[in-house]
Amino acid sequence: MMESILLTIVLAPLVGAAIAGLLRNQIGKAGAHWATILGVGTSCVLSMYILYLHAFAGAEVYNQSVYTWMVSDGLRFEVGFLIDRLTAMMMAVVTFVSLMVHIYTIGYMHDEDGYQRFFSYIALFTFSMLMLVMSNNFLQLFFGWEAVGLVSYLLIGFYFKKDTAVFANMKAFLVNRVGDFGFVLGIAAVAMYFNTLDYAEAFAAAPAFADTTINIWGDEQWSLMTVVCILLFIGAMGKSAQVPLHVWLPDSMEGPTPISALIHAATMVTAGIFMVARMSPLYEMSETALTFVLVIGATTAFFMGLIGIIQNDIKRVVAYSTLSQLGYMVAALGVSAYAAGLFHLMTHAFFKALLFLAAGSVIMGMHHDQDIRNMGGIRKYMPITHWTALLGSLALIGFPGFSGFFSKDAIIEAVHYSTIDGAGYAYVLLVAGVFLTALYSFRMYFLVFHGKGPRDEHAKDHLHESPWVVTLPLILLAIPSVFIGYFTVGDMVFGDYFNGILTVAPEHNTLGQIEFTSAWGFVMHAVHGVPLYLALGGLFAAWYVYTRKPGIASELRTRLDWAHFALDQKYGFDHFNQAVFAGGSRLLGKFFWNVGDKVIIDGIAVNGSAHTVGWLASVVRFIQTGYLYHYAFAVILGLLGLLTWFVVR
Amino acid sequence: MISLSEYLIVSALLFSISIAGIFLNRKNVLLLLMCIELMLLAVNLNFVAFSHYLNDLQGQIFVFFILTVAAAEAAIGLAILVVVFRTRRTINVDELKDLKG
Amino acid sequence: MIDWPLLSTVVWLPIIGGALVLISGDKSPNVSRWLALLVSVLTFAVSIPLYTQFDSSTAAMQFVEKAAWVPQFGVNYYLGVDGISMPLIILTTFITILVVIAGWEVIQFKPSQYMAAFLMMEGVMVGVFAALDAVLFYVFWEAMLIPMFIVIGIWGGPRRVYATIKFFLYTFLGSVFMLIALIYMYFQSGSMDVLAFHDLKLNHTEQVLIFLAFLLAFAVKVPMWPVHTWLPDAHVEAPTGGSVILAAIMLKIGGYGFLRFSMPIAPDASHTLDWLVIGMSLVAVVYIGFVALVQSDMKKLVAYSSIAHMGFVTLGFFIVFMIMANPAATSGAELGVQGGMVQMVSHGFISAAMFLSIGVLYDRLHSREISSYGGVVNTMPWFAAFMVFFSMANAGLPGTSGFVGEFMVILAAFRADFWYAFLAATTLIVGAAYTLWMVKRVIFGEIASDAVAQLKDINAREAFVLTVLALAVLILGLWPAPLIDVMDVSIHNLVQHIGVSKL
Amino acid sequence: MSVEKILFYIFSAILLGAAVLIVTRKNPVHSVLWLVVAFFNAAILWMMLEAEFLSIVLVLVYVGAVMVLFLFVVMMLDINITELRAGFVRNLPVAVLVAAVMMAEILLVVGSSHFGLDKVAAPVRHGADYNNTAELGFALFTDHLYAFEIAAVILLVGIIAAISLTLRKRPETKYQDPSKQISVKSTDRLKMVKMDGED
Repeated sequence: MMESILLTIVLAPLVGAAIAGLLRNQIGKAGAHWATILGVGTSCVLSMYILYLHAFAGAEVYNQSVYTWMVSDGLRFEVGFLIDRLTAMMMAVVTFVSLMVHIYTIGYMHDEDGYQRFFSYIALFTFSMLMLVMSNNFLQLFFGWEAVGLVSYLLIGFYFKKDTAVFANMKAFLVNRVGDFGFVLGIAAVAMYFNTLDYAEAFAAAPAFADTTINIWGDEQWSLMTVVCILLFIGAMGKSAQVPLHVWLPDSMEGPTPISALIHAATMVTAGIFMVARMSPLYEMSETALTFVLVIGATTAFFMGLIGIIQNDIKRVVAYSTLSQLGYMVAALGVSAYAAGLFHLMTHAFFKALLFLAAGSVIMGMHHDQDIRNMGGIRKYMPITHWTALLGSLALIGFPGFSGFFSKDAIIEAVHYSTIDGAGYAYVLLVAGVFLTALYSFRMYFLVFHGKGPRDEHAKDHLHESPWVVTLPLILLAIPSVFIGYFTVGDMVFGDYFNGILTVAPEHNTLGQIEFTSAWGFVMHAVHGVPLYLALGGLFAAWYVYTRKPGIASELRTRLDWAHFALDQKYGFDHFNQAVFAGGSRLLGKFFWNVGDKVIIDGIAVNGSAHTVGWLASVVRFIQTGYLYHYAFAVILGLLGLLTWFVVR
Repeated sequence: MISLSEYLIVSALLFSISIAGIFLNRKNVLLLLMCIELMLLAVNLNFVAFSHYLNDLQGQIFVFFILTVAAAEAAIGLAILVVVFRTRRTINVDELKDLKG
Repeated sequence: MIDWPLLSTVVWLPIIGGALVLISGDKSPNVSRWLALLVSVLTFAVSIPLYTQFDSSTAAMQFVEKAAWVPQFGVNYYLGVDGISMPLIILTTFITILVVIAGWEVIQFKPSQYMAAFLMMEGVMVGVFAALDAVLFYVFWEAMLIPMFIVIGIWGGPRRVYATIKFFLYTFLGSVFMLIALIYMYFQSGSMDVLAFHDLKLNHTEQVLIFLAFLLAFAVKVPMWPVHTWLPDAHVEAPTGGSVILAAIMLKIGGYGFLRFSMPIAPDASHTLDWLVIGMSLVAVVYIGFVALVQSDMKKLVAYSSIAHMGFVTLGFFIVFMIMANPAATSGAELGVQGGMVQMVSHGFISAAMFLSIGVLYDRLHSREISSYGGVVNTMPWFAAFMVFFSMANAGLPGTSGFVGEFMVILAAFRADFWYAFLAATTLIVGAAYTLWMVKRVIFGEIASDAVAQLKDINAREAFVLTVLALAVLILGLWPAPLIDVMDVSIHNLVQHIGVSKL
Repeated sequence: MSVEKILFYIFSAILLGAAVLIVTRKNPVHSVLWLVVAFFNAAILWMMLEAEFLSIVLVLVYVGAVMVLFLFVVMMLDINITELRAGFVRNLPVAVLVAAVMMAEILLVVGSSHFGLDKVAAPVRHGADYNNTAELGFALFTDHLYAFEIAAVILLVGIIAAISLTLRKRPETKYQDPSKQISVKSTDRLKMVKMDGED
């Protein structure tokens, strides 16, 4: 029974995707969206049921394999499901956001070519993401991991005629591959030492290796757990876009907005956070790895937020905000506040999807003009979009009571209490990040929705609220964005929702040190803390600078030209990668090919030996004079030589 | 009594003379052919001498076959010579260098 | 039914069929085409029982046929298969059907001879895989070159003469040394039985020399760096069908040779020299990956990617010794060998598909230059879907067969040494880079030229071929267990065998 | 010194003298004639070695046939002798040197120290009833039959090759064709032509 429910959850979107993709000409546009929405809807409903079973009805953890992929040398490769509360939460979030995006897409992609293709892709994505989160082993995790990468690749390159889109999708795939490179090595390490790919078995085997060291370079001994965890985390860095593997995410905004919401904000990019949380029994055994995670996360959270301030593309602002928020989640993992990280993952999924979809709605209104400097005063024309966007922004900046507040505050508090190396650094950056978050969010909000009307007078004529298929998902997403934090923070972060799933070593238990009585109490407590005032300060600063005194912004830019340059160039990561990695690889390839293959192997070794034979022949040719007596002399001299040898010997 | 070595010395002298002949008459194919005949004669003499002194008929059999082949060789060689002369009006070896590589 | 000489049928049916096709002549090309298709399908059908009646619980040779051939020298007509050769035989018979279909209308010049060449090649290649007698093996091994030589030489591109001679001399150079090794072992063992060679006691020097002789033969065939340069030239000049067979089957014969000859006959030498082969494999993976990145010719690019992928095969095979020597690795020696085998089968499908895809484009535009294309997806959406799918498989995406072998080999390599796995895993990045960069430039973007704008999407015949291959790639990727099960016992036995020193 | 030995020295001297003359004569006709002399003397030496059959064969086949062939060819061809003699003197030192070295080395091997009478005793003379021809024939037709047949084939090939090489058709020569002559019919000879009468 359970197995068939789970299989239905996974396969329904796949069937939808297959129908929409393979029969696209037969079923038409409506057929495509009905097929996929039906598939994803089924998944969503069943996922909610699973969530209900686990969260409220106290269902047992389900951990069984569906079929054996293969068995090689005693190592079992299986495909199976592990359903516990963590999985149930992820399934619910994924299918819910996916469903919203499906509905939204009907409106957004209405006039576009490749309508069926788009639905096929996003349904396929839902399938892949479900495979990822429901997996009970590393193999299937990796399958899902790469499959979402594939769909992401296809969707970023959805507008395949645009060179930037095609470039961005390749970049995204390759940067993710760099992460997967580490991930696969991590899996290899797990397979080697634990001799299993199954989560439960691996976690059970892990403690025996707590003190194992391995030799990687020279005589330096590394803790096995540190190596495994860092390798796995490199995978997470790729997928969850952490510095320095973050470069693909801003470019991925070349894809249509609905997938930016679904893949590049709500679900796929959080796969890394999910994975690390899932692997908490391993991470708890290596403080070095946790420090690594924490520093990377905090760095991403602050420095990516900084770039968000100067972006003018509405989607890129949200994208950098996503990067920054992912940094928060990763930082939470670093201080062993897995629950807080996952909680932020969930709330972020709702409000960031909401923000993206709202941005998409604005973009539709602006006829695909994405520059926020051209916008303004849109609140009059698109009230529902405006209000939902405002709610989403408030949630994002952590305005007390909104869902983002609970999750972000919990993270900051946890970092505050943490004692591992790098916690101080991380705390400063994360707190400063709160100000940045408020600043860039409300800079965008004020520039888009307030102020004088759009720069282009002509735009006003066609600015109007989006159809209901667009606004309905906005409203449905706004509800959890506002309320879900308040209702679930107690159980998920401070309660026992994740008991038995997340492992936290006693000395790392930062969440346990936070005083928590009730959600309301948590809100009250925040009044005494710095972050709230920083958020409000950021909000106020944005209001003042972008609505009252627009001159300040340009003034600041000229004053801090060097800083603006650094931010505008995104700290030079792209240039560096392009020049060193892309250029370097091509250079290396050219070198290997022209020098190694063409000159040394083909030129010297292969054709060289042929030429040597030819040269020898041309030398020997001189001896072949064609004169009979020369040959006769040669014979006689040879005879003489032989005779001499015979006599002398 | 005549010793075996005396026959062999005669044969060696004959052989050396024909070699000198090849050097001396290197332009005349006809003479070259004759020198080869002379060399074969020297070799045959050796065979016959050994056959006699070792009391083994095999040597003479060998000579028999050498004579056969030498006769055939002389016939074909002369035939070729005639053809060459017919086409080139000369048997000067210096001008017969189509074998040059 | 048991006594029916199944293997002989699979070997000789296509050869005789090829002769019939040849006789049918070019007066009515359709007759020879249909006849060729019939023969290839029949051969495939005959080869199916090899799988269905295969007993995967034993490592012994099955479907054995033995008859005296040249009894004076102990040479027998001796055929048999185990779990290592059987999948490769079925791969051969399977791919040949697709090649026949793929060459249907494309080959207008002497179609009957073209089809006949491929059918005969099929029979001979099956013979290579099935032969258990060294002389028989060698005869098939060399005979295989002839049809390929003809195919490239007659239906090839402008530089075909250079390519064929290079191809022929390269392979010949290697196989001559193999012949010497075989003859040497004949004098040592008194028979030409390959299985007897396995148990032949040889001292270390003998083993090293024999190993090097085999290495030269098989490394050229695989091909391994640095004896790989014949492959890109041969691929570029070969017609599509030739490329497909070359990449899908012929390269596998080198890998098969390592498993059947080098490793079991000279285990100690293999152990001593495994660093050499592993080094060459890793160079192939990394170096060749970078070389593939800068190719401007699609076929050359895929050819280089073949070399890189075959590097995984040899890496998987020879990593075994390091794993057995590594005290930290408790098991997993078979993982590498099985990974190499899976990689061979999978590469058979994927490289065939890649070359067929390029063939589809080439048939339309008569150019293999990447720069001649761009925006193909606009005019050929179905083709683009296939191309992207196969490219992803080439880049080792999980769920496709390309992933299985690479994953297993990386897992195994990690057990030997972290850095082996590290270098091997770079293929995840480099492999994706060269494949996707090609896809980006060929498939995506605006329509690049008028010629591209005129392109017609794939017809039913091409769609059929590509669909069959796509299904094969998917099935193997989603459920490799059947393949692994078949070879499991044989490989287990092999690893046991090479683990025991012959000294 | 026995008579036998005296004869041996005489004939050997003539043989070698003839050989020297062969290679030094200006006129090839003379060379051939001296070659005949050399062969005759060699035949006598063979006779002394009790190889009577071969001795006769040498005279009959070589002197009788091959040398005559040489003579024919030499006389038939219109050879420019002076041109062919060019470089004779220049080559003389080299020729003598090579020949001398060769001779010295052979003599080292075949000298009396290795093949003297004390090493290889002279065999007993065969009696009057010994038939060299019969012995040779017996050996040829039993043990060496196969080689004998091959020799026959080689001779045949030699004949055919020599003929086919030298055979040529001269376009100006008129030939008869007997078969055509026989099969001719009267109608082929006579042709009736109808002509208009003159007015």
